[in-house]
Amino acid sequence: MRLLHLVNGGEDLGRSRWFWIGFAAVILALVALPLYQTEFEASNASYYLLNIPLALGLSMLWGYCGILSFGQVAYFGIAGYAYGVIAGNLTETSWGPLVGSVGGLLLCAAVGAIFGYFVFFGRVQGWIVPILTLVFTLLLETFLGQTAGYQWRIGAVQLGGYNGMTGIPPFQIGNFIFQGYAFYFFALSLTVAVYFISRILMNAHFGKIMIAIREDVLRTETLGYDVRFYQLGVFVLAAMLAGLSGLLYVQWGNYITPSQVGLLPAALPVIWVAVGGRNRLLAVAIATYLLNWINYTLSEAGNQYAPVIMGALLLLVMLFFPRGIIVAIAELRWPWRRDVTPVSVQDRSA
Amino acid sequence: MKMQPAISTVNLTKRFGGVIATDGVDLSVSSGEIRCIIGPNGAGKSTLFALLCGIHAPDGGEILLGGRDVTRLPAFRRVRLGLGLTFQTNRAYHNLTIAQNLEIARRRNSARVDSDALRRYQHAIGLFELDQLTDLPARALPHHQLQWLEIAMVLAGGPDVILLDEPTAGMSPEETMQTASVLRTLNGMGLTIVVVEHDIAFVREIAHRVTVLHEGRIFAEGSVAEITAHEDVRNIYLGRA
Amino acid sequence: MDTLGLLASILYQFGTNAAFLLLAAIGLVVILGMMNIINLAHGELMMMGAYIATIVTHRGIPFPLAVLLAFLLVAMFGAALERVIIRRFYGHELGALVVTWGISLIMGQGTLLFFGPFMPSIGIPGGSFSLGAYSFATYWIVLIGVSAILIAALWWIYQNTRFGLMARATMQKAAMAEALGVNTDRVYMLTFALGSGLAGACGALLAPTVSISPLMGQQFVAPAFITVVVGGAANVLLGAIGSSLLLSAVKTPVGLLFGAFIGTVALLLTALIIIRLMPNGVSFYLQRFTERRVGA
Amino acid sequence: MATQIPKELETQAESGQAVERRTVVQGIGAAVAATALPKFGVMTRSTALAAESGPVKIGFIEDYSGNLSVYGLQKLHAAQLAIKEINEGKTLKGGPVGAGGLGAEANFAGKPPTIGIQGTGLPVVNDGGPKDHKDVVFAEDEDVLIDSGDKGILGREVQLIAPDGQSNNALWQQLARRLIQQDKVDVLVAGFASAEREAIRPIVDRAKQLYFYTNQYEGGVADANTFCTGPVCEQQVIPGVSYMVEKFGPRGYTIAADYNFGQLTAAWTRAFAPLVGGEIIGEEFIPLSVSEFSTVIARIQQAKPDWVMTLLVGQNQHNYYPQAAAAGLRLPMVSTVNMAQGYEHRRFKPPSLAGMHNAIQYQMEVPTNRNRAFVKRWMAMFPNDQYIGEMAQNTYFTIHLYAKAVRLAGTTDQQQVKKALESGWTIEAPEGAVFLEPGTHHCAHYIRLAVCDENHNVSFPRSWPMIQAWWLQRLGVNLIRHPEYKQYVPDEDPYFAMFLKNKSKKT
Repeated sequence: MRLLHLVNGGEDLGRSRWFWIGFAAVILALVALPLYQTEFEASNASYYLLNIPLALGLSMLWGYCGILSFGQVAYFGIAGYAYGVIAGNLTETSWGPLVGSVGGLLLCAAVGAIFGYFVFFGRVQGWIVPILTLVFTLLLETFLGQTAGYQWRIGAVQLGGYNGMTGIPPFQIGNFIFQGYAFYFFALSLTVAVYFISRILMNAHFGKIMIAIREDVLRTETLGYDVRFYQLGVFVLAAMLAGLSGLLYVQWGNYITPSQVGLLPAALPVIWVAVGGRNRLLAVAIATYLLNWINYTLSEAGNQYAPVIMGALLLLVMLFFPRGIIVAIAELRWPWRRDVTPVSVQDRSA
Repeated sequence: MKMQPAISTVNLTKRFGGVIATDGVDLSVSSGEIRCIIGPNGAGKSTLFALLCGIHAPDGGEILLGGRDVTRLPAFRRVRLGLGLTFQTNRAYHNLTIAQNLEIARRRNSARVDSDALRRYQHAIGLFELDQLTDLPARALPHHQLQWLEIAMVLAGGPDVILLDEPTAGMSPEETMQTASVLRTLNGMGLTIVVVEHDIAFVREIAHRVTVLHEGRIFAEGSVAEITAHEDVRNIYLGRA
Repeated sequence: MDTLGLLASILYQFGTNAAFLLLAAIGLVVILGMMNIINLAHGELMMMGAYIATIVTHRGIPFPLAVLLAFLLVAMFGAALERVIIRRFYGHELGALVVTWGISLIMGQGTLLFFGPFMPSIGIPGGSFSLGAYSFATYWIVLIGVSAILIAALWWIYQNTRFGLMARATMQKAAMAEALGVNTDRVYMLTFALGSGLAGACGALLAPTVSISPLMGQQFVAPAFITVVVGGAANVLLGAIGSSLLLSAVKTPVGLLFGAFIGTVALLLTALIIIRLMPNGVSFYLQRFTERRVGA
Repeated sequence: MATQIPKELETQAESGQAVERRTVVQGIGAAVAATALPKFGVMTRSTALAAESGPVKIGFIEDYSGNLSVYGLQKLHAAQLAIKEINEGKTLKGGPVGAGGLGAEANFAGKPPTIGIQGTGLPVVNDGGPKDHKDVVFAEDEDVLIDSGDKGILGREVQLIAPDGQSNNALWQQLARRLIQQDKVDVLVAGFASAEREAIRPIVDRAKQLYFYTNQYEGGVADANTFCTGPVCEQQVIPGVSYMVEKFGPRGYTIAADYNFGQLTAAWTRAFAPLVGGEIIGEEFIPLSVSEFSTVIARIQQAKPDWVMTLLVGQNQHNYYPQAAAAGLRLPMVSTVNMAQGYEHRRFKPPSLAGMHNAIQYQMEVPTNRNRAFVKRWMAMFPNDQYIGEMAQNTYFTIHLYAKAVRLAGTTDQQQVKKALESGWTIEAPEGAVFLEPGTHHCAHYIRLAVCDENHNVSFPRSWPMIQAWWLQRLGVNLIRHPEYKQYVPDEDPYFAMFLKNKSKKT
């Protein structure tokens, strides 16, 4: 009961009955996707979905707690590579992928904790954090890029330099291998689960503290909160969610390269989150899915104008909906809507 | 009543570059006292306040809270030891509701709030007329009530000593008097209050004792009457102000 | 003789490394450092300057004039950009970030569509001279000087002109400056135009040394951001000088001894460590140091 | 109507003399052709029954935007040109010369030609040089584009499906899946960077998709579904280095992009320089993000080599050339990528590329009539194009080769086409004759040494009319007998391990 209350809290979009009916309809449509889409389209949909945990983590970190990170893809890469190394070495057993997944997540948590400890317990100023995380990412990319040689072999797995790590095994429990539709359902259920957990967390007291920290670090600290500890906490959480996306990515494509950790992929999650509306989880999730879909659709058409169209889209969205287009749509006064404007937490720190 | 001072400093010193902002300050506030710290602009009030909060670390000297050395402790630890703080500019969470503001303030320290503190808090909520407004976003409050909200938030943590930096800045005379009366009431319920203040009328209204800072040092200390009678204080502070 | 050559070579590399960082960063110093706009289109502004310089030089206009033209045209473009788009995002870094990203996508791919994937570059002006086994490009020595002159000029503008005074007032407290009769709107526009123009001019200056292509700007983005951030916000100009010298002082000997890969890693690591150890940036400490000297 | 053998094949089968029109390398006998052809006659008849209709779909992924678009656009135009010609009923000369070639019928491939010190003096005949029986014979055609007697392929129109990879590996995977699973393309031609190839190869292998990779690359891909039609290290490094040693002296210095291509090609250079009397005295790997080279230049000046091997990739690293030239570093250079791919000699002001040598298989300036005809056809279709690079030409002849193989197989069934391709083809590409070696799925190429002078004019002082991609053969790869799906790296060859050890001792 209390959990239900938290799910329906005010820190995310949608609390009305109609909202939940719509939400259920969308989930149902996603579950029924195999009925009207080919396996290939399902595989594409899995790709759009698997980016969502990363974006949700960034949303919590940035939208709710006010810490912008350009380095989420570093954890994406760390988890992907760790999974590749562990699962690739445990091909004899059927639980290799499971161990690899757990190992990847733990490594993300550990690296995130160490990096976060230095940043937050060193009280690095807020606006420096994005650049610091970006430099960390570039460092990781430079390192991974030169691992082409044979000496960069961990057990049976070659790191592979810029050509990337190939032959990463798909996810597997027992003898069941998650591929095609099965992987789609796996990604879908994980994404939905992550969304609900995030939503509950942000509606719970933890979320309130996140917002308090974003609104005013000093005030929060002088109410007795160890701000550094909470910042570190949400940073590690976001790192693990980015890691989860990384895991799903390598299980989806069986492949990862250092360019996944480069400057361009580093900026993308920030764009998804900003376009959706960074302090609304659902908006972020929807924007992530849609932007990935648009980008794919444009490139599929082989259209050279794709980046121009994408750029113009971002420009217009930001000009007319600076708080995020999904949030703006959600907060429109629909004619049929009873006028209960929920107290929305706006941003002043923007 | 020779008790342990509620909050005190020994030879507290802070430099910024070549400028000495606080120069060997020995301050001692007894339990149950309302102490006002005054001084002209640049006297070192803000620095002293920041040192007491834990925003800045001193270059020398000690800060004692209830007899315990807190000089090197970060702000949140001092708060957990019973210090409450408000700032010159209002720092309530403007975008959260009043209930959420108070909730955030209360949750962290709920374990250490004793019955006295709880009574003070509930009393303050009533006096500040905040009890009816819980679902309103804080930014909708008029200025003086925002200030009050912040004091209430501080009380929610159940402090023994509160440190207020110009709590009545921007209030009308009536609101100032109302604030003074609430603070006196709370003081009557056992709360030690230290106020850094500009407004002499307000100081007259509440202070048991007044400390005058000048050029980073304690220039004079005494009752309101003593201080207002003090010739040099008039010169440096009232005279020039 | 060869020790002399080696010494000169080390000094030369130190200078070119620092000048490269400074030239990459100088436009961003104004836009990020002073206006607090995270300008992801910085590289594309530099690209634009390089294209303008290359095109007009091919038409027979002398190179120094081409650089000036690049400065003016990109500054005008920057002013227009500020009027139409950027001005809506002051105090709203998030929006600025996404919008400038969008602009960079459009400019990059737009250039590709319009000019094709490559443009023949212009030759590096000036020859070379040698000392012992080492030889040096005259042009890079000129660039070292020019970057020093640019930063000095920027310094002079901000310290000694009316615009500089108004700009500093506006950047510190816009409301106050407005109350004092400064047209802050105009100051913002001019500052953004100045930053863009400088980026364009630096792009033009570097144009002979790089390949001219639509995405060429990307190579400058990471060094520029690192230089500005390591420099810190206390005094952006001082910071940019300090950080470019410092980073070059790390990269040059390490790169010379252990090669380019370790050199790059050392540069990134140094940036990471400096930002961590000096969260206020190099300029904060430089400024404190100079103040102390003045105070003493 | 039983079997419709395309006119082109008919004439060749009838005359049996098609061989004469082709470049012939002594040792690869024409006799095998005779044994091979009847086999395919059988295959053709049996499979033509399978009714196939609709257009033949060629899946084609390249980057038309993003970092690598400079190459992707060229390749797209090459594919469009080839498909236009196929649909107009044209084809390149050439045909199957036999599967026997280099031991495709044996359990393992035959040993490669060994190269020793004495091998460096191999006599080679230039275009106009004397021809005698000890030397390699080369004859030049006026043009190699002839009528195929088949509009489209097997009468079906050829369609190009060409999405944009945007230089983004994740997108590449999605697009490869789409082309394979959704569009069910008959053949996939894709990939510039090795990373892109590696990104899609697992998907290709899972679907057993017929796949052509048309780029010059570091070598070693042994994949039963993949055909690599570009040249590899052994075809370029050894001729290039041997020429440098002969002409300028033994001491070489390598600067290479710090990723797979650069590292592996540098390993080849290090390992084979001693065989031709050279020595690599220094080696430096440069991250792709580096764009300012003063330190690298100083290190080269310190080492004082006779020549420099430059394996620089990407627009950042191309900056090395103008910067080195401006700094007065005028050492002769040798490369396997520059000029032929990124046409740096056209983009940079002379003399940035002066003294650049590259043992190329194709670049636009190749001075033969058939190439001039090709360039003319290209420029008629794409008048605004700046250059035709090596990978564009590869894409062009690869698509023609595919069309020929389908005609031979009589079906677009991918397994049959693969078998047809494994019959040992020679195709007359603009570069010269190309032989697709069945066992390794790599091509033997006509290699020319391109040299760039002070004014950025290119000349070709030496040529090697047929160099095999022999390294996979040396490793015993035979994809017909033993399908595998991996990429070998030099470290797996004990010969290279020897040199890698030496390196680790030094540093």
